[in-house]
Amino acid sequence: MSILLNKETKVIVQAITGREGGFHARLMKEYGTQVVGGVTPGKGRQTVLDDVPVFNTVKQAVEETGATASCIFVRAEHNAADAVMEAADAQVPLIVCITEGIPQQDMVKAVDFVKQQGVRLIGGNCPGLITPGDAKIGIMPGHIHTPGPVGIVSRSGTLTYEVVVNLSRVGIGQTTVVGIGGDPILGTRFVDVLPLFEADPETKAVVLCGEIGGSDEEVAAEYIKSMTKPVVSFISGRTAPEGKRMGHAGAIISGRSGTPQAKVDALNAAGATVADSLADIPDMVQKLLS
Amino acid sequence: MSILLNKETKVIVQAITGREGGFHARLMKEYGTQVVGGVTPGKGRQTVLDDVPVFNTVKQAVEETGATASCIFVRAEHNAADAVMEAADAQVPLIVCITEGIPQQDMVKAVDFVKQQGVRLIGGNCPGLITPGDAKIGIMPGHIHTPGPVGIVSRSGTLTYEVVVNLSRVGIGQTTVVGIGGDPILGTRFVDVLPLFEADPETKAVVLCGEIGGSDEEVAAEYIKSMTKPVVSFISGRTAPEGKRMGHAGAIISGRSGTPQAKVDALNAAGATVADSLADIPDMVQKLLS
Amino acid sequence: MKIHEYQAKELLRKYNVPTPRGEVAETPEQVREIAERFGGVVAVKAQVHIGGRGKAGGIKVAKNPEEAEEKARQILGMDIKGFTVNKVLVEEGIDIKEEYYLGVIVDREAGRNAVMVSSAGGMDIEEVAAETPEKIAKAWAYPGRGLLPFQINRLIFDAGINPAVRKEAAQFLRALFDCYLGVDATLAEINPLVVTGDGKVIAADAKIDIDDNAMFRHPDLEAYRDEEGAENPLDAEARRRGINYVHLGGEVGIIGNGAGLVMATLDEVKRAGGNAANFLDIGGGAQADLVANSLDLVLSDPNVKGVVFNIFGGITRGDEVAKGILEGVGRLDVKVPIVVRLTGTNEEEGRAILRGSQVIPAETMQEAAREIVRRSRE
Amino acid sequence: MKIHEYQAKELLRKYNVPTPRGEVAETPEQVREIAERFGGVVAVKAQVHIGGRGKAGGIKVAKNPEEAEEKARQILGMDIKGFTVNKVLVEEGIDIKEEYYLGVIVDREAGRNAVMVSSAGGMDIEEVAAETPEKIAKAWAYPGRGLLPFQINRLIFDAGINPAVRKEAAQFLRALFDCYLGVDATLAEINPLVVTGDGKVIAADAKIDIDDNAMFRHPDLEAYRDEEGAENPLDAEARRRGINYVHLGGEVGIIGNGAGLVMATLDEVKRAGGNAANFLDIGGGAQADLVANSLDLVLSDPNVKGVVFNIFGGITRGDEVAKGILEGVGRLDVKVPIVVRLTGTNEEEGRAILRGSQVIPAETMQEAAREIVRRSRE
Repeated sequence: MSILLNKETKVIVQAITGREGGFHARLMKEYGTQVVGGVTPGKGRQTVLDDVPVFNTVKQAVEETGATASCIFVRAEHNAADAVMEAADAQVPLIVCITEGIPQQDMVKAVDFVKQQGVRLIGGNCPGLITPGDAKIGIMPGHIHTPGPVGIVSRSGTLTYEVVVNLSRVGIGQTTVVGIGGDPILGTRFVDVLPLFEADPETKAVVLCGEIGGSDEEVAAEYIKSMTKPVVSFISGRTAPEGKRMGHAGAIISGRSGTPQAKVDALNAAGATVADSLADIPDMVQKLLS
Repeated sequence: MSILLNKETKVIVQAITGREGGFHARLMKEYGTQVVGGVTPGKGRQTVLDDVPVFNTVKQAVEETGATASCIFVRAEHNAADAVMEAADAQVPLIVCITEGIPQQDMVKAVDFVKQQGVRLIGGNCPGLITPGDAKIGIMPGHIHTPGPVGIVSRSGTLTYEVVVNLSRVGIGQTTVVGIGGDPILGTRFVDVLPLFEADPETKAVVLCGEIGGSDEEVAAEYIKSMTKPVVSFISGRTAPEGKRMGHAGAIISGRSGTPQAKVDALNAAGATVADSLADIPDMVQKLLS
Repeated sequence: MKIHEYQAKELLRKYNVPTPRGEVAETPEQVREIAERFGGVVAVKAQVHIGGRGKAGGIKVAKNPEEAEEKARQILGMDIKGFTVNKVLVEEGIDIKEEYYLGVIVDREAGRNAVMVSSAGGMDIEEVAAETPEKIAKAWAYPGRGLLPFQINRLIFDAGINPAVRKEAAQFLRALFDCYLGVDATLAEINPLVVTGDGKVIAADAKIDIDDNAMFRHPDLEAYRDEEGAENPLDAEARRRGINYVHLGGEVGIIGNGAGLVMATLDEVKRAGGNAANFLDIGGGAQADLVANSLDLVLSDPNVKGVVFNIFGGITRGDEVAKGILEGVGRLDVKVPIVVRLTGTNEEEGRAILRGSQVIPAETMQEAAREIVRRSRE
Repeated sequence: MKIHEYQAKELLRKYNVPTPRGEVAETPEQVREIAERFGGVVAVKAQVHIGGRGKAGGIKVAKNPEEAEEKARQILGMDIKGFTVNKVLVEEGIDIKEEYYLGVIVDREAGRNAVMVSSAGGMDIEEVAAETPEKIAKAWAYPGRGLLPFQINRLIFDAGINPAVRKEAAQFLRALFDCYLGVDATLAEINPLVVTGDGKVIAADAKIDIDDNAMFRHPDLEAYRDEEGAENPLDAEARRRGINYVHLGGEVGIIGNGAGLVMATLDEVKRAGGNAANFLDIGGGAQADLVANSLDLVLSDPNVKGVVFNIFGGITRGDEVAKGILEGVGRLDVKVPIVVRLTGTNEEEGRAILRGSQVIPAETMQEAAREIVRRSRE
């Protein structure tokens, strides 16, 4: 078992004929993901990556391939938010938006639209998700992951890879690793993913990687109180000075909420062990698993 | 029993300080309806009709009175659609919009909004609804109604009164009479009301009053096929020439759908007896009840 | 409110929807002058509030100004299905390469605005809808959000619009939809939507209906109202007086309150063997003055041999209606029978007012219908 | 992107949001000239990208042009929390009767735009939010539909805005929200929102942040970018070069890929006893050139005593980063230690490239942090 994604998931790639889209579609396919089609308006009827058909619209792609997920590489200036809404309108159950730099107001509209359509959006500006050994949707390096009992959910890309490598190195594998992205407006938040891990029988422990800015970690902590499974957490940017922008738009400390200490306190209070250093995570997880 | 409305329903009146709103709020109160408050922006803290408090906003009115329904008399030019959305935003479960002449594009937005908020809108441009002997929300003359076993749903106001009078005259009373209104864009359609009558144990038969234009009667006929309770129907405007506008914006015969014959055929095929004349309805209902 | 093609195109231009260069004219001489200025081929198009102009000979192409004047002479004053042609639109000839159909309407059932695009342009779209519905691409705009870019894209691909003009077609669709919402239209039809030889996407014809209920937001559009070409002068007169009247051409005048009730009265008159002269709804809460005015209007129809009132008092008060009837009867020298069926609020007071007058009372609407049909034949 | 008050007010005026008459000046003489033209009382306000100007003495009222010039002389060139005042806004005095707070922000948790209105205007709103939250009326705009009329109405009633100016306040709110959306703002704050003695509702102060990600839609707003007043010239330089850099002032330069990873590296450096000189994220898929450029930028900080690279190859390839490091090291005459931790995609190739150079390899980020802190102290 796993969450959200497995071998059966049929994935289409929006902007598959672009540089990024094509490159990662190939890597996904090589990892074992069922990449059943691509979408690029105006390039319908082409075939890429040997046998992957390209369609002009998501609707057509879904009708012809039975896709159950979409991975979006459409550039922000090319209206990535519209691409998200197109997938939602076509009732694609799982939409993963890799695109970074989407204007916040576009995301406000897209996230609301996705909710209305009753489908799930992960991202934007996220690395995607992977069920090690089964399939991946996104841009994470597949080879560092190992199948195993730990669910990981994270706001940061490379930071997650670091956690995964450290876990894999000591022989602790992952059920599913979900990168929710670091933007202020997101389709899926910690609190949306945690219940899935809680319900997944194969997941025995969860690692939550947060960072400064926003209050998603505090909201997650509320939910963690009710969880039966152990959670290890890490907050990145704890030494960053207030009010400094750190790349992720989310990483702004504004006012009273979002301070790293508030997050650490909330997580500790909820019983989620907080690691001071990334290096400590494997040991902490190992202890909780045994 | 009854549907939608009973003695417990707590009603606020939007635009209660207006001529129409005030007049009908009084009539509703006299009929026995719990009129618990009114809303007119800028006239908060006044009291009207002896003991009915006026509020500036629907939200405040709901918070202070526990209202479960709202009756809207706000004029179209004063943004009646916004008044509908205000009630929906305040989570009023039943919104009855009496206002006529609301622009269609305003209603497109308002009806969609109401659905998103998960509440019910009846109208616009409707007479409202009445549970005889219990309560009424709207502008129908209360005294012509009698409690009894027949549910009535209608697109037309005065036509409904005619049906009610004819039924009451021969001693056939009504559970609830719902005037859904005659506009093209409506909050509630025949097919939304019929299941309520079907589920109401006291309702033994249903009268459906349609008219030319649109295809709501055809859609209703589909549902009637599955109903266990007998339905008598009537279509007004059967002799009206094609393409003539008959006051109700809905009453335009356009293209293939909406012709009176199509409606009659669909209703007949669904087993809903179609009355040729309003005068025939009481006999037909009597037969079905016995 | 129906508006003319030339008016619709004026609106379209305001929203940057490409249209052919054109000017409106009321005389053949004006048409010649316009054609001279345009140079080359022009189309002369009758401006009437009815479909099927083309088949009726209301649209003609002219190769030069002389021919344009001649064609205008044929079209101006022409009768198209009861509508007199008072104006023509003179348009520059366009180089038609492809024709499409484009329509935006309020879809009652969906409660949304529907956009339809089809490669079967220039044809009768209802026939296409009935026989080859797969040839019509459809999208429903999301309320508040409008027509989203991906929907426009999909419409273009699904309708099989020439990929070479995809960008132009998308701009056209966006602009048209903006216009549709901007002017509170309930219908906007471009048939045909033309792709020209040089790759332009342009509205060759245009039909726009404006929502009467939204006219309070568009006082400027009041100037577009043109009752002159209407089927019957009584319709125009009713509009001026603010009365909800539809001319139907029979001999029994019908006045009532509530559209459904009036329509049912029409049906009863028909069942009794008569023909309705009109539909007239005095609405809710009518005052005596409106009632008198309505009677006045109905009686100004020379075909009318009798008038039936069917009033169910609710907000409308029976005594007010009765007063209005007497006022109307007093004002005019009424020679035809008037049957009144009055019930509901203040029915007693109303009947008392009418007692002793020339007005014939009836108990039910069926009785009223039979009575007026019988008496109007006498 | 932060913009100045005078720029924010320019945008507000475009959207018909009432603001006081004002002009920007860079010299005391210009201030005097503006004050002469305005006549009467003026306010001279420092234009810097930092809050708390008022308390710092950056806002002064002058009764006449001479006084205005004098005040300007005090303010121009002043240092406010590390920001130098290069410009002042000169504004006509306004007759303040009431003060309110008005703020629009992107609410991350709700995923919507939140509007806040409070009668506690002119005060520190965060204090109000913490101590008397009931004094702040809030509404969340519906995505796609915007701020609905009833929401504006409710905000006004709930915030207790003077009923006499309800209409003006509603217009203000609507216009401000339109501006907020129109310029792709992530924050718009009017504090105080002023009701004047003659019943006008006017933006006495204005703060607007523009979404950097949306700048491609607003090329005209690029002109508003003002790095001159920024805390550190390196931040401005980074912006010009398109590098995601934040100056932090310590002695250890930090370069990595991915914001979360770079922040974690900051934390590790701190844990090892060092202080970060900067945050620098080369992002995903960086080429050698960007890496060299980044190193160049970090080394141009005279405080930097050592640089640590923390690279986790994913899209970013280890060999590209290694090439970039060598290129940078080759271009400059690097005197400080450089520790590189390189893993992930093409890590072997990357390490091979660095072998034999002055660069010090590290296995883990913890090791890298310890190593650079130790070496930068030598």
